[in-house]
Amino acid sequence: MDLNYTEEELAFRDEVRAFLKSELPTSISDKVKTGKRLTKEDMDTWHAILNRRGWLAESWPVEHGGTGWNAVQQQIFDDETCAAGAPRIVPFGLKMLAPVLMKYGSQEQKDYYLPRILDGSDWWCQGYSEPGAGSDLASLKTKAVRGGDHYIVNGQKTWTTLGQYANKIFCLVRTSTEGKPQQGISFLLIDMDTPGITVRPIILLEGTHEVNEVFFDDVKVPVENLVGEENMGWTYAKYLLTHERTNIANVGANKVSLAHLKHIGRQQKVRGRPLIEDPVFSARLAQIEMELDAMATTNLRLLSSPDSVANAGPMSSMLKIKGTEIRQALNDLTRRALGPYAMPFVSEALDTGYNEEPIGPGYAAPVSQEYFNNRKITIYGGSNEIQRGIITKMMMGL
Amino acid sequence: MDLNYTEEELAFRDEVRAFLKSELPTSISDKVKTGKRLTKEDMDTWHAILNRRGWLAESWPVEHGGTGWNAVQQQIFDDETCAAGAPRIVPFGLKMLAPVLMKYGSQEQKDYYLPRILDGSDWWCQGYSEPGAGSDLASLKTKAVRGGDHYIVNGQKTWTTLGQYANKIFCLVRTSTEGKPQQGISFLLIDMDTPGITVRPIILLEGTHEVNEVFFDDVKVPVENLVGEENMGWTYAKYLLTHERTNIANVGANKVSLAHLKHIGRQQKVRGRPLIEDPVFSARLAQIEMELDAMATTNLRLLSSPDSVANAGPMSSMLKIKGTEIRQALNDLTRRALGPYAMPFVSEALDTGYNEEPIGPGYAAPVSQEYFNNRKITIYGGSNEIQRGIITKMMMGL
Amino acid sequence: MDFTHTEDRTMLKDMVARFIADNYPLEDRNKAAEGSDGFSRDMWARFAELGLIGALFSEEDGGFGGAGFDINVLFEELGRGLVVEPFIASALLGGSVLAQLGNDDQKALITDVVAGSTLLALAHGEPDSYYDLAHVETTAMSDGDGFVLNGRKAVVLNGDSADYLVVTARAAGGTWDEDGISAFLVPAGTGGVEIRGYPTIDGQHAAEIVLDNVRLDASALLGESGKAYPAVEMAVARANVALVSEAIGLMEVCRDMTLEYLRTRKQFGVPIGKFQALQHRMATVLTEIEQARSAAINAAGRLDLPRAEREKAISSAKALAGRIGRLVSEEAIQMHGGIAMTWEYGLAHYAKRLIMIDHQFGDVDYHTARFVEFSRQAA
Amino acid sequence: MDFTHTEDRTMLKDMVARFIADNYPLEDRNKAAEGSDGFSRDMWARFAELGLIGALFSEEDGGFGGAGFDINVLFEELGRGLVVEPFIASALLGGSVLAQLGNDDQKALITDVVAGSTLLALAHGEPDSYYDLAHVETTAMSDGDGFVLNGRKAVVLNGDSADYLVVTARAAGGTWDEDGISAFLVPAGTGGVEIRGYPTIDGQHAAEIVLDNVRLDASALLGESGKAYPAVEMAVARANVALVSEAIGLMEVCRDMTLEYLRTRKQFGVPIGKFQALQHRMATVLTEIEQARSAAINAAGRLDLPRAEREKAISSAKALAGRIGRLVSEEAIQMHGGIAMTWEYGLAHYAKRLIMIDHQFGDVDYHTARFVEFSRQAA
Repeated sequence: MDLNYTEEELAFRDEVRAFLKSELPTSISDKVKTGKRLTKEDMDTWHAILNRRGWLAESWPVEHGGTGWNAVQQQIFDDETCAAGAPRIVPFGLKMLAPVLMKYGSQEQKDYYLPRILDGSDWWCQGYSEPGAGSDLASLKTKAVRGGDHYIVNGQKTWTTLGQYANKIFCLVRTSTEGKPQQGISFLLIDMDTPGITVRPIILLEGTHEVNEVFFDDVKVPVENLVGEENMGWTYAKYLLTHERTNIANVGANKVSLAHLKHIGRQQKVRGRPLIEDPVFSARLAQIEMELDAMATTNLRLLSSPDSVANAGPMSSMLKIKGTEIRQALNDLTRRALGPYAMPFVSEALDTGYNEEPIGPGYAAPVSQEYFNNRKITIYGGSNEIQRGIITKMMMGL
Repeated sequence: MDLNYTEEELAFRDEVRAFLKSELPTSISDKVKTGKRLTKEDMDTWHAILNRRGWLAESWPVEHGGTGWNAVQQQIFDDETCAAGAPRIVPFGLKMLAPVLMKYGSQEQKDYYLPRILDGSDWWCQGYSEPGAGSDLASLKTKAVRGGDHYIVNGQKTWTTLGQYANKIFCLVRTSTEGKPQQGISFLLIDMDTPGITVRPIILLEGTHEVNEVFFDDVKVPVENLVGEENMGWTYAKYLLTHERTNIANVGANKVSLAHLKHIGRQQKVRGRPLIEDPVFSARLAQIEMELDAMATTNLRLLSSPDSVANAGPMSSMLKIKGTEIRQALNDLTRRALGPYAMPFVSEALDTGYNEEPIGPGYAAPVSQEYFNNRKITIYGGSNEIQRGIITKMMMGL
Repeated sequence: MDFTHTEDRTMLKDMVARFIADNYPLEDRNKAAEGSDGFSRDMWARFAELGLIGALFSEEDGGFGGAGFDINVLFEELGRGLVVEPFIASALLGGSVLAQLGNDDQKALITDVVAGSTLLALAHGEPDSYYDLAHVETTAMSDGDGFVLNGRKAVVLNGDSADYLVVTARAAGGTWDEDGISAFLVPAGTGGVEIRGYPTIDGQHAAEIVLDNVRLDASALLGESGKAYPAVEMAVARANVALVSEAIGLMEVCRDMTLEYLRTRKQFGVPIGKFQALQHRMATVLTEIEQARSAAINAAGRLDLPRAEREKAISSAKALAGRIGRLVSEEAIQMHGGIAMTWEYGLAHYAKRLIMIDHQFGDVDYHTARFVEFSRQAA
Repeated sequence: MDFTHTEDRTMLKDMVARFIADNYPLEDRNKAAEGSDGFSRDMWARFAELGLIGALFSEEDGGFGGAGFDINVLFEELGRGLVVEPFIASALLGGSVLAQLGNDDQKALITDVVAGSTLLALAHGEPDSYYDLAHVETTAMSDGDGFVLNGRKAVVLNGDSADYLVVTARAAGGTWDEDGISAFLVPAGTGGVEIRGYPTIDGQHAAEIVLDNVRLDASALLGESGKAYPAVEMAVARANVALVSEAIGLMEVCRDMTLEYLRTRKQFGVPIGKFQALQHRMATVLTEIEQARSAAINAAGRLDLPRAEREKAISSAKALAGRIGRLVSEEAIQMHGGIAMTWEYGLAHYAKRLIMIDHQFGDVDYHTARFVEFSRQAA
């Protein structure tokens, strides 16, 4: 064991820093740092910059255009990009669909789709959840009926994040009603331009448009868009759920969130003294920092472990739980650090081009809406309840 | 609504105080206040003093020799006796068996047993739990087979508190194996002197003898010792569980425990200043005090409520949960207030007649063992898990 | 001691509950909240007609209630309805200070406040005051017979729709002294008063107010110069009783929606309420709501006790409402899952208000520390 | 960075695990704990033979290990075995101070310590010091060539069986100054040293020590006069790495016993592990244990970093071990139910030790505050 960076790791860190300094547009990083909303163009721009440098697909194997980085390098990259204010890379194509295609896709699918994910030709969104099938994915009802060389898809997906920007969607659809509900599910790739698809926005509790409903009305999908075998989609979806381990804990983002909270704690004054010197506040802050420091090591332990596949299920569930709980604790304490200025909410203040004087301190505007918005992180991606079930079942063998 | 005591209530409080001042032996209250162990004689003495004054059966109706006090009077009595260091009255006869006898017992049983409970002729213990039936009482296996004018009882009870002092035990026994497990249970009164009964001590984690196993080997019990109807014992036991509401939250004892913790907090010094002035400690203490203050009102709300029977189930479960959680929080913080002096454990120091110099401050000796011993309070009397189940089932109607 | 409400209060409660159930659907509330005032003036007039504003003033001040339990009973129902009209700003904050400090001429205004035709707001908190009630940097300088006010006031509840602002300013003493704070009755249109209104995340309205050489007559002063703090503290105590009671109403709605969802929503073929993990968490939620309710009762019932006892009860109730409000809203959202995250479903509006109550007049930690402070004074 | 253990340490771990599994049943442990020393001298000799004491000293000090991860690996296994022999008192507390401050003559003793034939204890904490390491009121007055010690030492781990006490005393400075503390090597039988040994609730032994005009030669002084604090702090840091690692072993046993119980104990006709409420709570326990493990790794791996970084990692690990140790032991007991409350079942002995670790060298709150303090220094 050695917790210190090697010379090579330090050199890599310097390389990442230099890259970020020269290539990350401040117009983008300023927005990220001040909690403003990014446009689609902002996200596309950063995607392209990373791709140009070959640093987009950090967790892909080299043969597909990945970086081939080890766990420590990935963590360094995550730390540095987060600290510099780089946008989060939209994960649906790169981190969710791609691993499935690499393991279960046909050669044609790999050859066609993987490069398009890298070069940004395709913006993928995810068609898993349905109104009646959230954490209980197996009960999904969207149907695909085979007819000659195509499927006819009918049904509805929901919680489709950034679906308004996507030109492609990967879907779990029901191709058979026989056997257990997990059987009979297939994994389909669908063009969003296909006739019969309608996207409707869902407005979230703070008034933002981030997720969508997607309706399928006799949508014709070529059979070559089936991934793997028919009725085996559950296996592929589960593979992703239990084996997608890269940065599930969001260590870098949590570190930035902590640093930001400390900054706010130094600015906010209580009876003329910085809030961060208040013993109860500082204790709460320290508790989160200690948890985060431990979680960062848990994350690296998991990613570096040779027997990681065996542990991937419970360990990545633990990291999902802990990472989201830490983030929510940070959001909560940040909200509380603001005092009465947590209340004002001028939504336009978060959009590009808003130039009026802020209400209260400049860092206040996005805080409460982030607190509310991030209630989602313990719900989506397999709710924390689902993760707890996975952990005990695997550890207890019941 | 009025949260202030009336003149009459204040007069009653003074009366209780005067009684305690003149009648409660300091040899007993000193032990209670310093956390020493009480002997059987101590408990008998106090029982007799209360009975002489007519204040033993606070929750009994007047016609059976109870006080007829209303909820506020009961709470005043509880507060004052606890504050004065009076021992807890052993509840098995007075508070557990007596209500069942009053509601379901025969006239003969009432006439015979109730006076003997009051005058201390009988020390009752409880025979509910079995090695395979704790929270899941319905699965109990101790059998009573009818033969002429008696039952023959075989089986084993466990967790029999203070069974070593008892001359009587009330038992749930299986008289039929037909129907649901809840059916076929009967409620029997058994003399501990009956041949075939063996009592074996269970030593608890801090080394004390407080509970027992009771073995029944062909024990002959007259049929007139059956309470109510055969196979209806579950109803009687449940009646007790959901309707015994007097002081389920242990408000008075919790108040004393809080006061004691404050006393310790003022004595303990951290860098020369009283621990109670430490902001984090004082916040923890305040949190408990605020919870306790709210719970005391919840308790009086429940006891004063005219529609109390409808709410008795969920509300008394809530009070059981909250009362035990507050007590455990007090025990935990008290343990922590001691610092390193929470570690020494000279068990003899808690017995009558120990005269050596204490290790560390005089209040230290019983603290850690009380913390560990009181882990039981969330387990027994229907574990807090069972209580949570009761609450949701009643509130959700599922 | 007595733990039942008087008949009058029970009738008030039932009447308000019925009126809100019949006339205050969530869609209308949200529409009103998004309007320019942040509430409906029409609805305000109807509330006034029903006597709900008067219920918050004592008879001698021109109302017919005003006790702690009047506030308690009324605000539980306002909470259930997620009512956005300015009861707290006009009647409890501005109104309480006016009623305590005003002379007969000034108090004449209360009739219009009770009638709903005049709105008050309390401009007290400042950009740097956090939750500290004694922190006042705004200055009141004597100027001939009158005064000149300079300073800034922050997050003034309904400050953008008030006809009169009750403004506090320091006549003497240091930034954190209780002594030396004066209160003034200031018509909103007074020269030098700049009001910037804005929405809050829970659908209320508030304002930042700049006081730039605001010249006032001597008649604007409320009570004695420099002696306004006790009245402000009492007004805030009354507002806190309202907030913790409102929180109970909000929690009850969150609870009921969640119980209903658990009963009806199916997953893996059974109602999710059958899942024991959710059952046990729901039991905790239900238990804690009863704790918050008892703390609110304690605060309402101790409003007339001496200061330390009163403020301990207030801080206790507000700390519990903060902690439990967060628990209830977060658990309600989590147990619902995604649907609770949407604007449309409704739950979130209750949750947002519940969380934001923690930011009005002090959060859990502030009130826990304050409880400790007053415990020392009481000891 | 590298997250795998060296082959040597993996071998050490396996060897200790095997030895304890074969030779250290709980009944024997409890019997030893109840004996007059609170541990088995025979077992101590066997541990010494296996090289386990030497594993805690560096090669230059006469051992063959001594790094943070040596402590980490060894104590996880000692924790699993609930070992009561005086590794911490003799090797890590007394031994570390001696190794850091002793001259060659004094350090010669380490050979006997490693061989198990000599026992050390660190008499540092005092009746009023709580967890504050710099709080030393015991005085060391110069007396000709030597010194005279007066004062009291509290809860000295294994102080009643030590052959030599490493005693700290103040040569200069005020009660809470780090500077001015000296350390002395004092044979247990020295005149004026009164030792009162007693059991602790977790089956250890400790002692209250009175120093009444204890006269020492100049040769008893360890290192420079008044400069012992850094060595004490480092020794305690090493002891804390041991404690948090031991806690991991203890938690693993609590976890395994509980998982096994959940699998096999039936209620309402099914294994109680099928109850979702218990499953979810168990998942939390398992998750938190991994947090504690990572924090222990961080502490072990940062033992050689500059002071502020080292102490932050130590406090972080100790705070987490305190919080999580309590969670694990309380949940293990609660999920077992009554059986866990008994002496006989065994679980409680692990739980008692786990809780008492919070009382050695600082609990959750102490270390949280200390983390804040060193964060400020590091910033």
